[in-house]
Amino acid sequence: MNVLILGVAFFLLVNVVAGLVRVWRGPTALDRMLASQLFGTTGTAILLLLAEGLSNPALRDVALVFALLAPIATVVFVRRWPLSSSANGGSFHEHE
Amino acid sequence: MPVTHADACLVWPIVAPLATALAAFVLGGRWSTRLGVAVVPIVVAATAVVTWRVWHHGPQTYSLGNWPAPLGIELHADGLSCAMLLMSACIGAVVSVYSVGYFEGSTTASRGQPQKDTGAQFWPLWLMLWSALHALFLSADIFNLYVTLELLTLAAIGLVVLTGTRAAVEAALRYLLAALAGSLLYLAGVALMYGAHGTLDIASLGRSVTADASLQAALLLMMVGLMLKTALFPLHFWLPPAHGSAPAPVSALLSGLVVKGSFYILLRLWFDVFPQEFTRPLTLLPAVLGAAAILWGSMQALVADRLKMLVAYSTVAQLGYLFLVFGLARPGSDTGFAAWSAVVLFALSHACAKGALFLAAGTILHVAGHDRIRDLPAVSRRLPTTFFAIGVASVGLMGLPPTAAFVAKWTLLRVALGGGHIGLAVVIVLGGLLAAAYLFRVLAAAFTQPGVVDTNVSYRKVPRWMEYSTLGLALVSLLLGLASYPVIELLRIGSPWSPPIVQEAAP
Amino acid sequence: MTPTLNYALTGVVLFSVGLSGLFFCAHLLRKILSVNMAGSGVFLVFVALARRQPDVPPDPVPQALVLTGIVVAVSATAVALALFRRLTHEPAEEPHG
Amino acid sequence: MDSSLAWFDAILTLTLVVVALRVLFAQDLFQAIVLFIVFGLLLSLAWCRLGAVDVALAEAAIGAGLTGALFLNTLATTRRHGDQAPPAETIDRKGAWVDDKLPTLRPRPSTPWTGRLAFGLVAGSVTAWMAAVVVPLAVSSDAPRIAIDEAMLRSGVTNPVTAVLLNFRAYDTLLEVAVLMLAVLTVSSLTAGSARVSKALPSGPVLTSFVRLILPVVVMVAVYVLWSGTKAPGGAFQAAALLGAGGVLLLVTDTQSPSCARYLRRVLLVAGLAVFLLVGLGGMLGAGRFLEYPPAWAGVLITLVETVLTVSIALVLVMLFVGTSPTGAEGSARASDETPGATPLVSRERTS
Repeated sequence: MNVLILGVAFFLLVNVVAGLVRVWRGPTALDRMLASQLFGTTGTAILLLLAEGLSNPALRDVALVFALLAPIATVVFVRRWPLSSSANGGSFHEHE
Repeated sequence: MPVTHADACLVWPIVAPLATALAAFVLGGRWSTRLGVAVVPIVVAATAVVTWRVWHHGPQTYSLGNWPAPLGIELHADGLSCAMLLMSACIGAVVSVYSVGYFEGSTTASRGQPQKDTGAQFWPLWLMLWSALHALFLSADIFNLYVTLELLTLAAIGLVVLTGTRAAVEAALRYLLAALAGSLLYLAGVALMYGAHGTLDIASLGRSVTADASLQAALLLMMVGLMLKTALFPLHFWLPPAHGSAPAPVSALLSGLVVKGSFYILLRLWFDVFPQEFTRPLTLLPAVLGAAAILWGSMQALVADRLKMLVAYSTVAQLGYLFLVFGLARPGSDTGFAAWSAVVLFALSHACAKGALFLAAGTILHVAGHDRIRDLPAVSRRLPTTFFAIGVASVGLMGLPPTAAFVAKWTLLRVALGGGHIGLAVVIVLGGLLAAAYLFRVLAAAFTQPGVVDTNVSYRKVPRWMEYSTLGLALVSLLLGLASYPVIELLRIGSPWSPPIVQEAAP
Repeated sequence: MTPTLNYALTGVVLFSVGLSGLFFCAHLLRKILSVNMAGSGVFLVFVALARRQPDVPPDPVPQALVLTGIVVAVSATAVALALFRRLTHEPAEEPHG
Repeated sequence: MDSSLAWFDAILTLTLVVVALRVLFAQDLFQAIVLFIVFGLLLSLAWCRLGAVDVALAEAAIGAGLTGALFLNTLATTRRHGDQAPPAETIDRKGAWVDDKLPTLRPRPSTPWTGRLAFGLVAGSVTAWMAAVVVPLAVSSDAPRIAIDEAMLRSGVTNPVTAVLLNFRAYDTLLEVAVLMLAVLTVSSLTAGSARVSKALPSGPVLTSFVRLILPVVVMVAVYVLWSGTKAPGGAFQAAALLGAGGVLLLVTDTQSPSCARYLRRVLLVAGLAVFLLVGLGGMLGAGRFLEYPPAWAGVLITLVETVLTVSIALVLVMLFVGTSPTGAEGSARASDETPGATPLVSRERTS
């Protein structure tokens, strides 16, 4: 059972790595921000799996905090960058 | 029946200014000045009590929370801590008195600054800085020292930006980044030492450390970090702008006290924790850099065109002397103690003289609106007391005979010659001559007839206390020379050289 | 490779990368980011070394020290960012809104 | 099981390093900051793997949540109003630390290859040198540590990390709260002179109702984290970071800026440190020592200190966020409050 749980956790981590590509390539700020949102969700899931797999229930609290705080950066983002400019390549001096 | 432990006196130099800082912040306005002045006698008395106890009863240790050392944090006071505390109390008291006048005059939006009550912001920051210094000088725990270092840095940053000028903000950011790099290097050393030895207490580390690779790495990391924080050449780049653009009382505090904090930690670790076989191969590095600092800083001071920058570069030079201790003081030898105590004495003397010089420069800036050295003659007529103070402080900085700096340099010279360090001896002498050269640039102003008195320049009135407190501090630097014998005796208490001497005295 | 070794080595790399970034990166924001990463590296070394014996619970002291360190780091970061903000907004703007 | 965990660790640490490098070298600053937030999340996973759940909580709340928000906020300030030109990397050719030019418009490579080479050499050699020291430490079976088991019985709490933080090494924590205070003093003195008002972005109904929905949950979880801190991972800092993050949410959505009198705000700011100091001094009564708690009272006193600290630190964190905000008062044309120590964002009072 544990092997399965930890295997799934590992798989989710690989997902995070795949999501990093979107942060890396962009091209717009919105893409990057949304991709980082994915990590909040996936991180929560990883933590819940780890809590089971390592039988450390305290990790669930961390998952809770993850889930609650992941939106903070996004909310700050949407409040600070008007959507119009972030959607049309409002990234910071890309070369392309 | 005492209500508390007698060694509880160690707590008060830390807690009194901290608690007052909180009250000053909450009440604000005029109250912050009143509280700031009111706490001065309390802090001075507290440090005096600590010194008195150490003098009569030997080194004092106080377990905070009643948890003894490896588990809890201990405060520890020996002769070195007491000397540093006295220095901090003395300069802090003078700067507090000076600041009352200084910030009263500068609350208005006079020089294009946004109007804000700088005084009300100054006091909480300064009191916290004072508390942080005392916490640092009394701490016996390497992680706690890290926290006090950060406290000290952030308080210093807050004080530097009080003027709000662009130059100050830029200098503060540079200072902050350098300081953060320094404390991270130090913290990395702490991590290695805890990982290897499982304790953070200086005394237990001193007993348990063995010469191994991790300790050597820790020593190097901590050394580089603390040298960066003490602005040892060539890591001094952040100091002149920060010290030159801060308000005058703040510059006095930074040059006189704050840089001594990180130097103190290095001094303590070097002689109390690290075994000799590690420090010996490294002795030349800080000493050579110190010598380079003396020459480079003096050269820069010679060509500076503003008085405050001259004084700031002079600090870079004088800090070089402090680092000679690592080359000259050998643990276990009698000349070792002589060199070690001479350097500490030099630090005390430098703190007073340099503090006085910065305060004087601040008065000139306050009165004339500028501190250009070539225009000083026009100002000197208006501020005879201040220029007299500059003269006295200069004597202290150059190290002319009655001063403590003279005693210190003389001892260092003797040890250097005795140990065959001819190069260092030459630099010690040369540094004194260079100091005389750049300080005479300023002193000449006092004796030069002002060419054309510019009637367009409006001079501001200066509160008397600013001038008198500056002169007082300058005189302390002069009189310290007469008191150098008791200071050296105080330093002997609990120093790395004291145990054999105590054993000799016992039978 | 034990987890301790793995994470301690990562801490070392992060510390070196952050420290080098502090000196080599030109932009101030990146310097501030670098300091934060170097700090995380040190913390990682601290906590990884606290977990060397797998059969006993990890040493709580370094964890407490790291918690203190994180709070100190966020304070210093906030001050650095406020200074940076002041630099980018200075001085043309009128001081009063 | 061990093998999948080993893979997990390997991928996690490798990603950490790659992300760290990319934070330094991504040409786009926004990307660097987003990656920094991701770095915080990954680091939080690493703390969990190392069994440092208290640290993981703090990292998730402070490291990834608040610090990321601080950076994003600051980056937003480098864009001026109506100025769509993004801030470019400013290069200093003379090796100066501070480039005082405003960001240039012309995109240019962030680091020339010589710079990268020097970077690589320095980072590589420091890594090699330190690794040579850390590896023997990490593999040694002899792991000296401070013995706390016996003292735990008298500490008043059962979570060892809380015991170290608020009892055995409470003095560190006291000074650390002072560090936070100093940060607020400095940041608010920087804000005081230059705060400006910008046009606010309209807040849509989705955001508003999201914040209304999530805020009570944040407060509840903060109380839970604080309350459980004495016996399980959690405590004042983690709870305060949560509350502070909630405050930041409230601020940036401008629904209702919490307001309180300047005087009350100051009292709340120092309350944590003041109560801590008073409890510490109280320990000196009756032949005790500074910061000594009578064993019977230790649990109560620690809870008291932690509760007040939570409120103060949360306020501190919100005010630090305010200090990096692009404008004085967010979300309304409110005149900025120029008095020192007052932060326009949290205050309703008008001075002009």
